Amino acid sequence: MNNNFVKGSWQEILDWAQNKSINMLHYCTGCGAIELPPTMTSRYDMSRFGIGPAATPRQADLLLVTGYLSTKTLRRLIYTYEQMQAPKFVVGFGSCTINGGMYWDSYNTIKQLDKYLPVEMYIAGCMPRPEAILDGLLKLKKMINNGEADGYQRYQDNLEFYHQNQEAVLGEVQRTQ
Amino acid sequence: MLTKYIFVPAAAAFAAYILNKKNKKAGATITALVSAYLLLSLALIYGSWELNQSFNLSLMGYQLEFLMALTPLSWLFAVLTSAISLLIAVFSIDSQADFKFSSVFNLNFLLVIGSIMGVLFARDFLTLFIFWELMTWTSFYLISSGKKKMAGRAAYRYLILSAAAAYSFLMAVIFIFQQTGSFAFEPAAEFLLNNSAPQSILLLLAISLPFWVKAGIFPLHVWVKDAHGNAPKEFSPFLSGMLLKVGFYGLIVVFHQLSFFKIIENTIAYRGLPLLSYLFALLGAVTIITGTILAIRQEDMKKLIAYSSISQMGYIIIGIAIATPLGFSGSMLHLMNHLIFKSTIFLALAAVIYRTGTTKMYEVGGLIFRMPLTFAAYLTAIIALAGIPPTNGFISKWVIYQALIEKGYLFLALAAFFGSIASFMYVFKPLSTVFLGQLKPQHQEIKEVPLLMKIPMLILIGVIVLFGVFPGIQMNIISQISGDLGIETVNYSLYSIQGAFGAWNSLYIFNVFAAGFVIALLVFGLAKKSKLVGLLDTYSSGEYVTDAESYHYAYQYYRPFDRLFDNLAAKSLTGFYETLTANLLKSGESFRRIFAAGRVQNYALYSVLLFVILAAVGWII
Amino acid sequence: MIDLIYKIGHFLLITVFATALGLLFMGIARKIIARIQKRYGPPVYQPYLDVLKLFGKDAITHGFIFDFGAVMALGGVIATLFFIPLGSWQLYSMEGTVLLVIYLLAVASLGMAMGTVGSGNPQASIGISRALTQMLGYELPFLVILFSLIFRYQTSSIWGLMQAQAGSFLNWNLFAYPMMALVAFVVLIGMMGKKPFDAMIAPSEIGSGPVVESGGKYLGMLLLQKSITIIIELALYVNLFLGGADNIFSFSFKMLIVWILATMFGSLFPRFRIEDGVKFFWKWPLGIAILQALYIII
Amino acid sequence: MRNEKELLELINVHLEPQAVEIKREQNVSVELAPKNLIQALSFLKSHSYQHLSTISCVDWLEEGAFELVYHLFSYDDYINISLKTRIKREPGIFQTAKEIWPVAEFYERDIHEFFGVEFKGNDNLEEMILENWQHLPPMRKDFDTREFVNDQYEWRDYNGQKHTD
Repeated sequence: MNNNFVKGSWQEILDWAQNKSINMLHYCTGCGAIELPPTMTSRYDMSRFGIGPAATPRQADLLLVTGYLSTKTLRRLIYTYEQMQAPKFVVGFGSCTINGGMYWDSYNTIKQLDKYLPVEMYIAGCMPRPEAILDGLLKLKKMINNGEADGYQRYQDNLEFYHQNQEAVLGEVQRTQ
Repeated sequence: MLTKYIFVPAAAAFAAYILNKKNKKAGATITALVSAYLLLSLALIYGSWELNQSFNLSLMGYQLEFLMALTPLSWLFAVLTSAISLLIAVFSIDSQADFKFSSVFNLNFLLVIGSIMGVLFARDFLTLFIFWELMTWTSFYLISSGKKKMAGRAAYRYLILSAAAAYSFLMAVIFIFQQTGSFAFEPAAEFLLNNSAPQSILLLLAISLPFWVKAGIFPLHVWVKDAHGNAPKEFSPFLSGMLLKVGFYGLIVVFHQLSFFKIIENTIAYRGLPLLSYLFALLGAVTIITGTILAIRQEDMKKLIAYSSISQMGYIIIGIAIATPLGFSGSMLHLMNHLIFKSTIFLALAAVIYRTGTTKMYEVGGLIFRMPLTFAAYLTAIIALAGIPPTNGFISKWVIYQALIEKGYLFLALAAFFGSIASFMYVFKPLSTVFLGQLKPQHQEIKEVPLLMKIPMLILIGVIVLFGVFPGIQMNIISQISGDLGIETVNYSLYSIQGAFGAWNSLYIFNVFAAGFVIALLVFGLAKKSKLVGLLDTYSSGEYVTDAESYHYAYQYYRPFDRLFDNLAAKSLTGFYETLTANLLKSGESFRRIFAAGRVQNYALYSVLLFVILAAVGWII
Repeated sequence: MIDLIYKIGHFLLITVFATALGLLFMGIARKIIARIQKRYGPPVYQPYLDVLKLFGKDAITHGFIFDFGAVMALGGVIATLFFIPLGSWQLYSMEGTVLLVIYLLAVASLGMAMGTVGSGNPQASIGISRALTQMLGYELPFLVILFSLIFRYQTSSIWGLMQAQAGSFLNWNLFAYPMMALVAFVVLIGMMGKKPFDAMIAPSEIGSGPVVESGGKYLGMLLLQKSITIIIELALYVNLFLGGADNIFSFSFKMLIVWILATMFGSLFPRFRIEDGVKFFWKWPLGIAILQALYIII
Repeated sequence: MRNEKELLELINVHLEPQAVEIKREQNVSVELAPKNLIQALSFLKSHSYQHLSTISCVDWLEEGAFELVYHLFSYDDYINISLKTRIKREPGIFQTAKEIWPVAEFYERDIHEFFGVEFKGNDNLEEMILENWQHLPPMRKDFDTREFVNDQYEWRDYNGQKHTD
């Protein structure tokens, strides 16, 4: 029996289970959080895709960053991300996380989330409507199923890069022990 | 020779006092050796129930006879006393290194052991009274030699209760002596049986008062909490484990050997139980409930366990009062088991106090990673206390439940259920706040206790599990006691007990437990290995926590529950009891003038009356 | 030897069956709640996927007590399971007295409480303090009910209580003592931590309470523990009030009915504050239970 | 219960104002010299203006001054007063109002953080909202936000086309 084959197929099964069951931690930083209740409740009902809310980072697979991030919030976001357990995914929400959005010239709002955390995908819009959110999350499911959502591995591999960027805007960063 | 059980500790007491002045460890070592000797020689006389001894003394024309004898009941209590004092003495060899009064402690401790032996072997009232008073006073000195000063009011309360009870005892005994010309138990029992029932009942109630006080039954439990809160940490296990139980010894003697139950047999009954017995059982039920509610409120670990002792005493008195074979066996089992697990708890807490120097639960936390064995001892003991199988605590509670359901005593059962479920709450509080949670920065360097303090805890853990699997060992001596007292015995084997509705079989339980845990372990072991992180790396809504002190949930752990009983607790804390006692004492002078010319039996009556009044106003503290 | 292998096989079979059934029930409950809220809801097999995913994830531990707590929680419920008659399936259920089962369930609760508080997260402690308080609320009426049942049928074994209701369905305690069955139903909802009585796991106040620090396999094990606990509690109810069953299929069906009713009942209510929940239990269920018990013993 | 006119009379008599103005109903603006301000605050507090809503700050870069505005309110008169005073931009030091209203400590801390004004007597002027801020206080007019942002953050690269302004 080929050991790698077994490992590979087992990983595929886990990926499949992961794509069918995603618990998201919505980090409600900006206005985007208000788009989530309709997405979760009866109008759009994201639970039919196996996506549901999680109460704490320990139980979550998906970190939704729902809006602009001030540097102060970014520090907490990084801490929260590090408390999550692999496999874990980050999705940026709205134009603020992509390029700063309407806060493009604010002195304390970061402009590109993917420089600080390994973002799997962005959902564009200001704010994205529930349809867009669902569309984005379905794409994320596909990515997970195909094993393409490997943000947590990228984070491990490029730890230096991410830490450098984080420390450039935050100074000293407290990390999990 | 039964006198040696009294005089060896007494003689050793003074030796310990003198030697301990030279070497701090000598006193406890002597206590340990004496207890070991007592334990060994008691083991040797097991079964020789015909042993007895008597002295004659001529005093002022009266021929006084001091009688001593060995019964299964007194043998059991003597063994328990010497065993627990052995463990405590071994524990305190190390733990008393910095204790200022260790000489006095060992002197008094050995005297207490000796006087308890005297109480247990006494077969006449005079001997009983002498040793009882000796025990009360020496234990009082022991309690007040704690590091904290015993509050004036608490001491006052204890003395009032003990002295009043002792007087009532003495009056009743002298009355009986006038009638029979003897202090011995048998003639007294015969006299009481043939006397008019109300008078006999009154006399026996007067005689039993000191035992009620010692057992800490509601409403006479007011001294227990303060005594525990102030006693030296090494004495608390003995106080709660043994000293309270001596009260039950006295009660059993009064109920069975002085034929109290025979006298009230034909009075008005409720569901086949004489009303007076039912009243006693109800007192036990109230004791359970008040002790439990107040235990949940405590912030001081010793006081919490003290209140828990009060509530567990309720179970024992219920079992003794309903006096069915199951009830009696259950309460004797519970008496033994309570001694075992409560001593374990107190020893574990004593170890914590030894290392941290505080009894407040919110001042410590997270000690499990520093004192794992102490934690294991505490955990095993609380599993037993909460009555969770497969430990000894469950068996005794199970037997008591069976006894209560068998007769359909709904309200007694309700109190028993309440105490049992609520005991989860109060035993979990120290577990969670002292041993689990965040470790305080000032306790980072704490180490596990020394070997000599570990050994007693280890032995007790073993005993809890042993009796949990083989209750037959305990049932063996209990059935002899029941036989001796004329109660039917319960069917049992080494690992099973026959209840009223089905049997308890600890072997099956143990097997099944093993199977369940193996499956769970397999699930755990086959899954991915987990990564160890620190206690401060917890979900804190994204904020980085550095201050362990404020990140520990300990103070007012059950606030929502306490809110339900705030009114009740506030009422009890008003000092109502003290003011009324003081007023009674003031008017005592005028009382004396009016009633002093009365007959002896009137005195007994007054004592009882005083006690009824005290009981009525003695709303829980 | 054969006997031992047979026994071990039986142990494993019952465990796997109860776990699978419990997870299925959880999936059904999610579907029902979704339909009540006019949602489509996750697929019925969603809990299986959740468990599979959780065991595939990484996990953190806060020390040996955290591990021990999870093992004790799962081991405790598995041990309890063997004492419950599941239809005709019974391993040690002859020995399983009701009181024993109630106290055995406490082993699991204690394990879970110990492990989660051992994580050092104060939110876990708050959740546990609430859970224990609520337990005092619902256990009291339940024990009074057991008192009356044992006194009425003069046996404390679950098997015996089940046999006592044999014959016509009119002998079921549900019809013989409907008030008692109603009280037990409310208690059942409290036991399972369903809606009016779920203050201890309040996700948005205290971060899901006891399980706040559990991720990965720890959460997976607690999910398994939860599923088996559901089966135990439902089986207890079916055995005590619906006359049990003589085969596992009709037994499962009866459990399903009770579960669906409890889920629907639970999805209608907001949440009790913790002391109000206790007050409620001591007022109505306990009061009715005491009246019923008095009726039976007199 | 005074009306606006009576209030201004009271202020004119007791407080040496540089300018007074009734902005609109229930809203009065008073300008004072810095040295009179603390005294004026305690005077108004003793005349029912017990509520300090907030302290705000305006940076007049060309005039080289910080304007501090103390917003007071009276629950008897139902009138808002804005007490304004201008202090020199360099070195930008003023007295604390902490003794009169303890809450002023927080407002002053905030102003210190965002404008760099020192308040003598207030010993709690640590960072409150920003974290690890090493540059000019960000609300000062001479703080060039655009330049800072260009410096601190990178613009996203859209297929080689940098985002420019």
